[in-house]
Amino acid sequence: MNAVWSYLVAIAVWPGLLFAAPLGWLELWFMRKLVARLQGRQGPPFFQPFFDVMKLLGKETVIPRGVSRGIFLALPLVSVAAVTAALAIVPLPGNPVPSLPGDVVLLLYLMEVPVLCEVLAGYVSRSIYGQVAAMREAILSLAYNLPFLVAIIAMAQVAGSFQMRALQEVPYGLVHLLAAVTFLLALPARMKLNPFSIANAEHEIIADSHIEYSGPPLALFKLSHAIEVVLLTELFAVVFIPATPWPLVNLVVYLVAGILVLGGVTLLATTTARLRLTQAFRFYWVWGGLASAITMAATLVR
Amino acid sequence: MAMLKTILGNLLRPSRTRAPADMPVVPPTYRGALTHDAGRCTACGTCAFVCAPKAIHFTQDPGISVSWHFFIGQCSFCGLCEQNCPTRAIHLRADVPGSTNSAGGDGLRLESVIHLQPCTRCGAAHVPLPAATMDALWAAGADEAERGYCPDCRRWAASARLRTAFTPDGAVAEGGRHDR
Amino acid sequence: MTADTMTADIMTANTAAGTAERACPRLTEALRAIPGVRSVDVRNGALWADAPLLDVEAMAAAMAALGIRLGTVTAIPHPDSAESTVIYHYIDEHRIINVKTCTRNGALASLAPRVRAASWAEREIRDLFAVEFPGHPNPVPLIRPEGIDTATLREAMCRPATVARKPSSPLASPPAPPPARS
Amino acid sequence: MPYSFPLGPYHPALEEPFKVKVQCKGEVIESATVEVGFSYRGIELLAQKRNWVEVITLIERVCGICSNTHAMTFCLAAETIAGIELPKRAAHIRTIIAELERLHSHLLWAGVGAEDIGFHSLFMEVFTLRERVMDTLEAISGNRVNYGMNCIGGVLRDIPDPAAHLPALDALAKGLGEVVIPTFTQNPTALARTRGVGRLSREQAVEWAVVGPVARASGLDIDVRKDQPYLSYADLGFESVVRPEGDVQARVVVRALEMMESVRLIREALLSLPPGPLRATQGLPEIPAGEATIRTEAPRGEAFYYVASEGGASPARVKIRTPSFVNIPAIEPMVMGQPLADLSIIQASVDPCISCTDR
Repeated sequence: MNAVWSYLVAIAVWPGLLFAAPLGWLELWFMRKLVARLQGRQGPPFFQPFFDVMKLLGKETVIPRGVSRGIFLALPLVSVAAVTAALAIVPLPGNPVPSLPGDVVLLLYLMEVPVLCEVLAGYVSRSIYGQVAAMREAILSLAYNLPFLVAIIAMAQVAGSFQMRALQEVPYGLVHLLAAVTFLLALPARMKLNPFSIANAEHEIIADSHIEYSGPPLALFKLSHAIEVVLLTELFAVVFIPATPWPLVNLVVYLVAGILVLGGVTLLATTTARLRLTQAFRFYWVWGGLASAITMAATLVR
Repeated sequence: MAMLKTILGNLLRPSRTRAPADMPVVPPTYRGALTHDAGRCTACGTCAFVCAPKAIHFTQDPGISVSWHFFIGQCSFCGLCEQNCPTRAIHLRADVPGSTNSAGGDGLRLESVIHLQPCTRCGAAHVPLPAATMDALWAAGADEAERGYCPDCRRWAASARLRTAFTPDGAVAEGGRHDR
Repeated sequence: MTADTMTADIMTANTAAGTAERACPRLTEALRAIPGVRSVDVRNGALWADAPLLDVEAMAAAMAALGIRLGTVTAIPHPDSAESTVIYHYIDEHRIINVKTCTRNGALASLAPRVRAASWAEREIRDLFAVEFPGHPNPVPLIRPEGIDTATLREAMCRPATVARKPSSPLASPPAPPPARS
Repeated sequence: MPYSFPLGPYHPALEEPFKVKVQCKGEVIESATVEVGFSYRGIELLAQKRNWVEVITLIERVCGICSNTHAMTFCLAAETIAGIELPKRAAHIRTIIAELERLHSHLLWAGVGAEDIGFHSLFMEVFTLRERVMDTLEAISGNRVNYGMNCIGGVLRDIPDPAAHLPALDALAKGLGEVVIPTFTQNPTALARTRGVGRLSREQAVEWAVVGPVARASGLDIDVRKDQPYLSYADLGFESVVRPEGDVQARVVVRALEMMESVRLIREALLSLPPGPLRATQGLPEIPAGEATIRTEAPRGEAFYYVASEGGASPARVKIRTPSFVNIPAIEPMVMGQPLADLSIIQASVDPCISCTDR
């Protein structure tokens, strides 16, 4: 198979769009169902996230007056494209894309694109609520990216290479554990869950930065979020869970690990209130910073 | 930690969500839709008087019948009609759901016809007393002819009896025919 | 409230003045000292001061000195003129003190610059009954939209109510459409 | 760059239409204006055009949450004018309904407050408890809201089996003591959002003349149930809850402890329900000429009624001053200098009732 085909397959089929979208919906459903059950509710039916997106696809697209049509419509597309491309880099079992030197850097960059798209979506919307949400999103990303990036970079430091395969092959040690904790610290804010659901605090700013989005563009943002959930959980699994020599077993282990991580952050989300932006920022710079420092120190003393 | 304990407990308990099928237990005091018993109604107008949103009104076919009307869309289910009805003709029934109106003005509309009877003495159309009440009132010895009297004639008959009791020599003045 | 009932009130006030003295002498004394107060009496568990020509600012100062908070302000429009009866309801936590006065040329000095609690009450009265409160620091409409005339309720409230006193049987009168509410 | 941020009139944090318009610099609120009147209904006018029986039904609809307080206060005013003495059993039943309503209102508030700090799970627990209160009210009165219990001279419905409602009270006390109060007072994230937020000092509370839980959370010990006892409060013995801090946390605690006190009051009232008639008068009420001012402690604070009668078929004037009408303006000093994120919980912490304010 030539390189172009393998990239196309990776982006469109596995681990890209065709599998990631249903998987993301499954994971979102799992989270919603778990939240509901923890709160003593019934919860949504299995196909609810799918229904949500399908319903949005059938709705009218309203573009606010005075907003550039091109940017407004391009943002959700760019967001979906970036997360899908990022997922295609993750060396899940069976991923046809060869590992390239430095793909970790590309991955980290691509993972920032959806955040950037959300910030821009809020800013261009001309809605005060969207703009406040965008501001919050931007500031929060400064906070949670400290532990998030440090967790990955520490692993790269240990591996001595910015290549995903090398990260996977690092012999197991203390750094894995510390970096995993640091990564998990950043995860709730990355996924916009309580107590860090600050940029999408509906009781403060009505909605998230997509407040002016409707119809298919909003559906694309929702899809992007679903794929991002898959990306984050699978990235965690691939980097921090030890691999076995059997790819199929690996796949099952990774998926189970992803679900477990989601269960954990959901449990946290249901037992907490939403923090203020300054409190979240302080949390990430103090505790996230501390975790980062310890992780980095561990890579050095090893 | 109280929250963690609670939510983990919730996980083990059945869900609290109620589906339309599992209706909550309706207490016997529940104020559902109105029912009206035309056989007990005396068309006194108290229910319409106490009804703040004016969900109850009367129409009449002069000399033949009086109709009691109710529209659930205006009802506020305060229950004052039931509370104030002197003959207990109105009930808010627990087994009849209350919320069946729509903005379009449809929904439960009740009409209950109270047939009038001409008075056997003066001929005025009136609401006859419920049969059970009549049996209780004219149980023994009373003048059977009074059964068909209108309220005014009943009052006249009663006062005539009273007068007879005071002046037993029988000089009952004729007349007393009230104008109606 | 008609002029007749107001005179009747004043007459009861004169006869019941002694009860107020007995109930709370200090407060009654302080109320009597406010310029414009004609009489103070106790009725229905509250102190009532009658002061058609009340000096509103002096009352506010006296009440502030006593540490009594303003509960609210009631206005009752007069049907036959542009004046309104205005009642200041003060609350000293154990009883209500009502000071009844009357507008002069449809206006009364505003309490709002001294008493924060009067601000909204006065704005509402201005919206509903067109009582002006000159000196109000923020005389913007409170409950009516900008651009709608003042005195939203004045006319309707002055119109006498057509309310039946007793239930009437539909048989008692010829069929008529139900009376329209004003 | 300063910008203005409107919270309302239609906003997920507000259940009712009112608007807090704030000027912000960064995330900090520099000035605020509160606007009400989006759904003014003119109930004071309508009350003059209804007969004395209908007016109670009308007044009960001043508020959806504290409906009983309004109907009851109006009836107390009419009874004062007519010189009717309330039978003991009726006073007890009114007290029970008033305190159940307080529980219902405070629980509703606690749920909304939990939502406003983004604590959805707590909201669910609180509203489950509230459902028990609603069920109890429905079992007694037949309605979940607008109970229609009051008439001039007494109550319309009896509580034939007081002991039947005690299990619900036990469940409520358990839920409050084991979940709601510990979560609000111990959960670190809930504390982070409420402690020191939206402070209203004692001096400010006096200046803005706030009432009810807002005043009591700012150290003002005012409660009509204690200061001027009505109904059965003097018999049952009532302890007011006062906190000096004046922040959202204090308002939460005041309401939470008040709920415990309400549970106690209801339990004692149910257990000591005196025998006797439900109404002092029979038939339709006749109110002579006169005027009365009455205040009662509604869930949100002191409700004030001025009722005048000219001996006619309808009241001559009904003035309604609801607690929210004096508490809502105090949102302005509370939000000044606070972060924008706290705006919704601060405005919620006074428990604004727009239905009451726009009566």
